[in-house]
Amino acid sequence: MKKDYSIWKLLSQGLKHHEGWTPAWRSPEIKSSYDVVIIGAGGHGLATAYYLAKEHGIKNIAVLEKGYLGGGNTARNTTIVRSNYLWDEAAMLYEHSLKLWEGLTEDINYNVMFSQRGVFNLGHTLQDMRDIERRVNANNLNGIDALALNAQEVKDRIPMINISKDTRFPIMGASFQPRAGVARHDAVAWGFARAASNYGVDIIENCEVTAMDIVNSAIKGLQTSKGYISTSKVGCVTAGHSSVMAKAAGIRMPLESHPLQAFVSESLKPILDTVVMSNAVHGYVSQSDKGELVIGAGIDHYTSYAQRGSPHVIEHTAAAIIELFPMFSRVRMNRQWGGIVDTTPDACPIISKTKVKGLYFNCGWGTGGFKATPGSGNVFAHTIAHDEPHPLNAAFTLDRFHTGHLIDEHGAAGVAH
Amino acid sequence: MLNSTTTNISEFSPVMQSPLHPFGLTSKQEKVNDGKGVWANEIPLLGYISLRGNSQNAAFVNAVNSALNVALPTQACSMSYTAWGSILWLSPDEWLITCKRDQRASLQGALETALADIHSQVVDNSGGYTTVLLKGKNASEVLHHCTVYDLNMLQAGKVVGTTFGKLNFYLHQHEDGYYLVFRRSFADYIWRYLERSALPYGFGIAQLNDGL
Amino acid sequence: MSNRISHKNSRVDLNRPLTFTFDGQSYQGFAGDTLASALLANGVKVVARSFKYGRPRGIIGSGAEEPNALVQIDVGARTTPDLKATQVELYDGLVAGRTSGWPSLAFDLKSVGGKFSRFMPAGFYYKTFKWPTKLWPFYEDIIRRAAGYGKSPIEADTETYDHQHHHVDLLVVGGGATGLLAALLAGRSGLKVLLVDDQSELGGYLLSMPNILIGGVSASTWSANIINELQSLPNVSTLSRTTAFALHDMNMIQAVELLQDHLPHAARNNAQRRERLHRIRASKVVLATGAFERPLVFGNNDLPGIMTASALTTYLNRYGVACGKNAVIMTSNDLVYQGAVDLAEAGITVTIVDTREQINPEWAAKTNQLGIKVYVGYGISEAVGSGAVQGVQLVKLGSLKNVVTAKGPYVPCDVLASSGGLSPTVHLFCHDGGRPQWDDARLAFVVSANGRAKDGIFCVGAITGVFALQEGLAKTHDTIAELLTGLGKTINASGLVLETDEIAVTPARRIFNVPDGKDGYGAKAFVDFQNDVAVTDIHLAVRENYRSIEHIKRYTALGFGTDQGKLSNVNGFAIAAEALGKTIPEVGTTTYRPAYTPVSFGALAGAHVGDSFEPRRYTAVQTTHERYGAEFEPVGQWMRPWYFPKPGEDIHAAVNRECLATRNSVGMLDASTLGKIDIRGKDVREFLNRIYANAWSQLAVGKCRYGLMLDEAGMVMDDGVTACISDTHFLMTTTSGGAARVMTWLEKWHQTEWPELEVYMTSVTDHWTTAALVGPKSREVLAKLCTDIDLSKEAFKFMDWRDGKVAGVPARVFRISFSGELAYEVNVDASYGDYIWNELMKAGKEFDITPYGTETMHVLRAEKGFIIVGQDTDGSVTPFDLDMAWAVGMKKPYSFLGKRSLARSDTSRTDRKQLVGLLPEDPNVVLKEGAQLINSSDITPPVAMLGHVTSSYHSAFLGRSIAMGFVIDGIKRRDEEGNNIVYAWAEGKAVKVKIVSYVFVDAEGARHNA
Amino acid sequence: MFVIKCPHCFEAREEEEFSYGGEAFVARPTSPETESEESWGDYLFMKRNPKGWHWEMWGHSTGCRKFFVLKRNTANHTTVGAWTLAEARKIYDAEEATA
Repeated sequence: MKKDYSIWKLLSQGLKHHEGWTPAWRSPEIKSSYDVVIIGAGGHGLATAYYLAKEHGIKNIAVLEKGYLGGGNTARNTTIVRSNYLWDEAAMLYEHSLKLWEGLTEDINYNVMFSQRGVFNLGHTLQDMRDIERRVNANNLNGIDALALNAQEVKDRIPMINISKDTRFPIMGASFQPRAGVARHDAVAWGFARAASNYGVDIIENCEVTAMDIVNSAIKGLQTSKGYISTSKVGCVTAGHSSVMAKAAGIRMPLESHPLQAFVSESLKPILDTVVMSNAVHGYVSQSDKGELVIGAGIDHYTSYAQRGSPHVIEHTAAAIIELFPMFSRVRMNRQWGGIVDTTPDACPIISKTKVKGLYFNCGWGTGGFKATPGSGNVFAHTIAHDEPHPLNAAFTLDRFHTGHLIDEHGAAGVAH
Repeated sequence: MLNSTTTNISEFSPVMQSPLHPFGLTSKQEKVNDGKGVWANEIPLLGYISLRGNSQNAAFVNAVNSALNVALPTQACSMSYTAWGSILWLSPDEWLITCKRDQRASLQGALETALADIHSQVVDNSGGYTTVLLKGKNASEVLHHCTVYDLNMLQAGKVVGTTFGKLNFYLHQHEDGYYLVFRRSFADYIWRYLERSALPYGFGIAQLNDGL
Repeated sequence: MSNRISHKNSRVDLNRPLTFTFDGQSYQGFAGDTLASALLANGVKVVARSFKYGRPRGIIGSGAEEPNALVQIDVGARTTPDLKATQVELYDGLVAGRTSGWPSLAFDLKSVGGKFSRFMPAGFYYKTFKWPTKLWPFYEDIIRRAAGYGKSPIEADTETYDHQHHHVDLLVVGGGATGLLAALLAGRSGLKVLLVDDQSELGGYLLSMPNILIGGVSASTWSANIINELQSLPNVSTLSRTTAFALHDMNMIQAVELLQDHLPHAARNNAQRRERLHRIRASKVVLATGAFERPLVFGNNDLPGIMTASALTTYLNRYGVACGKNAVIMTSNDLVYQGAVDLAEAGITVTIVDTREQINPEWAAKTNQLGIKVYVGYGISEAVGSGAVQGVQLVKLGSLKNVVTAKGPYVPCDVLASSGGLSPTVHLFCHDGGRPQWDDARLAFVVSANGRAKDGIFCVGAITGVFALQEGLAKTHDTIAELLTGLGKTINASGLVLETDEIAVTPARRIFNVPDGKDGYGAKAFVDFQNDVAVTDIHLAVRENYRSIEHIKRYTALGFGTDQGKLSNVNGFAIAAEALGKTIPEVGTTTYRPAYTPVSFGALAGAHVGDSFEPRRYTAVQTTHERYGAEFEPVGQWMRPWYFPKPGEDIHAAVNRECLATRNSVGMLDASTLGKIDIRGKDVREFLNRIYANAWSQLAVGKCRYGLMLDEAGMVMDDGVTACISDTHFLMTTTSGGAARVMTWLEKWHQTEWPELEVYMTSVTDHWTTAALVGPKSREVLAKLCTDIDLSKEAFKFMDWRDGKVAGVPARVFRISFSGELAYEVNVDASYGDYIWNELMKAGKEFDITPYGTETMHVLRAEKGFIIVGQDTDGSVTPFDLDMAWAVGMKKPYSFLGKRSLARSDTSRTDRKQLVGLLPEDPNVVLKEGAQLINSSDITPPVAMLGHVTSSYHSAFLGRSIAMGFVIDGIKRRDEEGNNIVYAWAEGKAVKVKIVSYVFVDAEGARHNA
Repeated sequence: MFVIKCPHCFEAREEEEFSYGGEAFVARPTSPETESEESWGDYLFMKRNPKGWHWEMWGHSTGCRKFFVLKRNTANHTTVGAWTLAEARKIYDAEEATA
């Protein structure tokens, strides 16, 4: 893969009015046949294609995107990256991802601005603190960096935070993962697109899959808005729209698509140099490189594909942020938006074969998909290439919803993503 | 028996406290005047009876009507005012009866007797609720800070269950003001919220006329 | 230097001077000024430095569209960052600061880097700062310091906010000419109308064009007449300083009203809010939101002194500020001419550069009359100046194509304005899914008047692309007539004359980016000022295949500023379209997201902060608990006493004392928060059989039973004791935090699946105060207050309940125990709750009765091996995992909730994690709750985990530590000597622990049966 | 931010008065013990989750506390109506029969 993004290239192009830059990714004509087709050119889909090409030597790959690449949840999240999950299966998967994040800028020669500024998960009740202790200990035993902090230790690291005991949900402490952080969401999609394209992957934008050609429980091809494509392997990575794709394949998924809203403030001078998450009050906040406070809300309770939610959810989250940081009351919301998140009953993803041969699903990331982008793509590529799950995603089957072997981050960790 | 309130109290002097007792409203009350836009006070220690039954069942309705000597409101969101209190429609099979505290036992007894063979539920909930009367020229404005309900739709004789801040309450309007009926444990939140919402208009504790 | 002129229609009161400071300098303005108009009046040109290149920037607009003049207002707890000077109303003593420029506005360090701006095109950071990887935090720190505008306050906000809900027939957004007319026509028909407008006074752009005659009277008279009539209509309300910033599903509009920011500090009222968020549910909405003028894009178009033509006019007419003495106005259309005439009449030298081949003959005549020089067919290729505009270089434009055909003259000036046409303010229309259409004749994204009539949304005025006033008023009349007809009402326009003296408009030139004849190598031409996005950046994005407009926007940051691209978006789309070889509608628009203009977190939160953030629920005994010095623990919404420290005691000392007092004599717990549900009907036993895992068919009247509730996945969701009051009447208790969830759960199953079962449920949680009297002396205490219940061991057994009187109050007494002690739960009408508590305390005095809280309750129940749902369970635990097969009635005929799930292959494994007791080898070590249990003290990650510690305490009664937790296959291991040792890992240490039974005290039950 | 007309209170009320109750008419198997692991798991967890018209349950939490059925388009948040469980069942069954 050519790695031509560098300060030297930038300087030399600067002298030439930047006219020598070539497309970050190719936009080829669609072919009639591919070895593997990935549906969905979000971060996960593009990462899958990249690793299929890079690590599994498959070159004849298409990524189909009904809109523009990176335009779904990749472009609509609060960019938090962490791996401090409770259960082994989840922790190992996210830790695999975090390790990939740590080398991603170099690997794909695109600055994804992965900023390891640490993530605090606040605890507000005695039970929160028990859960934090449990999770931190599990993390440490799994080799994942994590600290349990008391309220004063939180205050020492985040001087702006309000640890008064008189608030409705006093901060009693937090878990802290130093290696966690945030990244530049668009750059992840663009970087993977460029890197995959360099390996020969065809990224086809504005191409909607309209039907799946399934014969004898095996995938034969896809009907798309740009014509029919024959292929024997299809990886479906369509996040909030996974149920729609599953329906096209005649399968049902344990998914519900909900609005997840977020907003950013106007741009401020540096004020918050870490990421603060509170599940109890439903508010997540960090400050972007541009200076905006990036704030995530809880999900709206109803299902929706409309990429918008109800305003009282945003209002509540603004109140939650003020509870944590009373000085932000006069800071102003500049822009709000909504994504569509596909939630599962156990708050863990599905990275799985299906009963249709050659059809694989990677979905159900709920509110936590962004952080998993490289890891998800990496293990999903393995699953598609070998028709067998990677050891790290072996537990994330569809089958668990029948056997009862859930990976209950929901019930157990009580931690939002 | 639990349903009896006629207790011979020789060595004990039981004292009742209403849910808003900690706010000491009695000592703060004053005669309503034009100086403040919002007036409120608790109507303490009423009797509350929860009644459930099928309003499509004529036997049930007849039994209730005869026991209470008033027509059970069966229209959605309707209510009846009676000599002894009121009956609030809460749902097609649920009502809240309010009365003077000393009439609660006899009303409940009458209902239980009349409904003995009819599928229904009669429960004393007197400790569980209270009522606040809200009035003044800015009363509806202040309520619009507290509830999502459209008060334009709240004609007299109507009762609605809706939001108060992040909790719920029942609301009706009668003669001189709004009646806010809510659970005992909500009292602290609701009263403080009301005080805060009323602040810009001026808030006073209204002297109560006797009873409801 | 004062640019203030006395102007007959100015809305500024020259008799009321105000002083204010900006960037440390003191200035004078007048009542009616905005900070921007006052700064311009004082000749302040540079108000900011640009985001990326540190270029000096001045005021461009006059309202919400302003990209440059971001200021910091006020100091201390009231300091507010990033306000637009064009929207800040001036008050006496206002303190404004700059938000960019370091070390000063005059010299910004970034401008040094800005000299190398050619090396910092769009997205340059994606290509660099990558090597070496470990230095990225260092690079990032520099980037962060360079970014950001204003400073967040660092003190808590001392002002307050609230919400107000409105339900109206019609909401009119915008108080300009068409909005006023719409509100009046609708108001006359009797509709309940609310009009909101963001300005300090109604009138909209009429305030900037006071000389136009409407119906023969001046615009200001015309609007004053309408406003008067609106005020006389009881069914019409108006809110000024109120910005509708978001439109949600089914016409829920959020609008924020600024109540105090325009007042001098001394005039602010502490009882009043700073801002109020109005949530307006409107059956119909009329959007009269107007349009913003779009500047033309040309070289050095960001020099201070360059603004939109409408801003130049507004400052003159509304604020009496002449922004220069020698003005050049470049235009593609007729819209600038009236303003130019006004400027000339005010004594300012005006030159017009009209990009069109032909200009409107009527305007030609007027300008000629006033000595205004008009360059026809010319454009400005580049503005010239150092620190401020000093002149412009003209070029002759091609007649058909936007190319340079010849160099034109240089024209000196001290202010430069431009107009590329109008961009309708379609934001609200699009927030919930509406889309604007490109109108090639009007060169604008417009919406049609009734394009969303089915949603109840109607549009009038400039938003529809109707830019002429007379046409706008006429169409407003027609649109409101249509709206009213739909409601069965008729329009009444009597007395309203809607003709104006406007000069008819001639076509505009289709031009966005004025060519400079240098193939893009000329001076930087900015599209988005706030984010320093130049034309070349858009070209670069397209070259690199960021071809979707969303990609272009995101790659360049076009429109991502706090102005949300109000001036820049359409220019950006047009320039992108040209680079892509597409039409503008093919390129499309980006999505419009709330907020239309920024809104404070405080306003969004409203009153839901502090005490009102989430409800706190209290029991009837609260004041007494406080008197006894309780510390409180939130449990769900409830506040429960946690422990009752005596002076000098910490939590451990208090809890040890409370535990011993209870085990050895008597203690008392306020258990009122437990959920209580009264259930009646002939099918109540069957209902409970289905809801609970246990069986309820045989429970006798007068008896109680512990019940375990599962969800459909077989996992424990709640528990509690339920009493049989009669064959058709049960009283269920639930956990404190789970009461509402359980009540809904019961109703849901009854209403949806089992409506045939004759049961009714009513919550009586709040009705009862429950005082749990616990300990060997509890019988003696109760006996002092209760004579009508036979309290003897034989007559009133463990798990019985009785009605009687306690301290003269009717009471229901349950002989149940969550501690393993002899115990009575005394339930009374909560009105008597505080009374009964205090009577029990008095009666127990001789036994040193000790009130205790949740912490002691937890210790006592753990000593007895009782679980707490939510602490010892986590939603992934079955009754069998809890070793509670005794609470599962597998033989019940109806397949109770969760039963089938227990038989799933994973759920039915016998080697799952199971609840056990844990004893640390060292009795003085109290395990950390949340410690992970492992097989060996050798820690080399990854270490296999067996389970975790759920509950752990020092037991004062046993004189040692105890714990409960889950261990894989724990029940088997518990009984296998040699296999029953594990290690608890927490805080970096492994502690040796023995797996034992979870019952530590009185396994045979002698105490509770006493 | 929806307005929902409660079929019991007969009045249009704000979304905040209601709570969402998931897909409507997910019938509990009449004989759970005879269900296969797969069919029981489907009942527990599998959802239609359609993009488009959705029959869903809502509860009028702050009002009459009744569950009812709303037919709502998840793609654009329009609704066609809200009915009591019994009324909705008939319309739903008729719709399913023709689907």
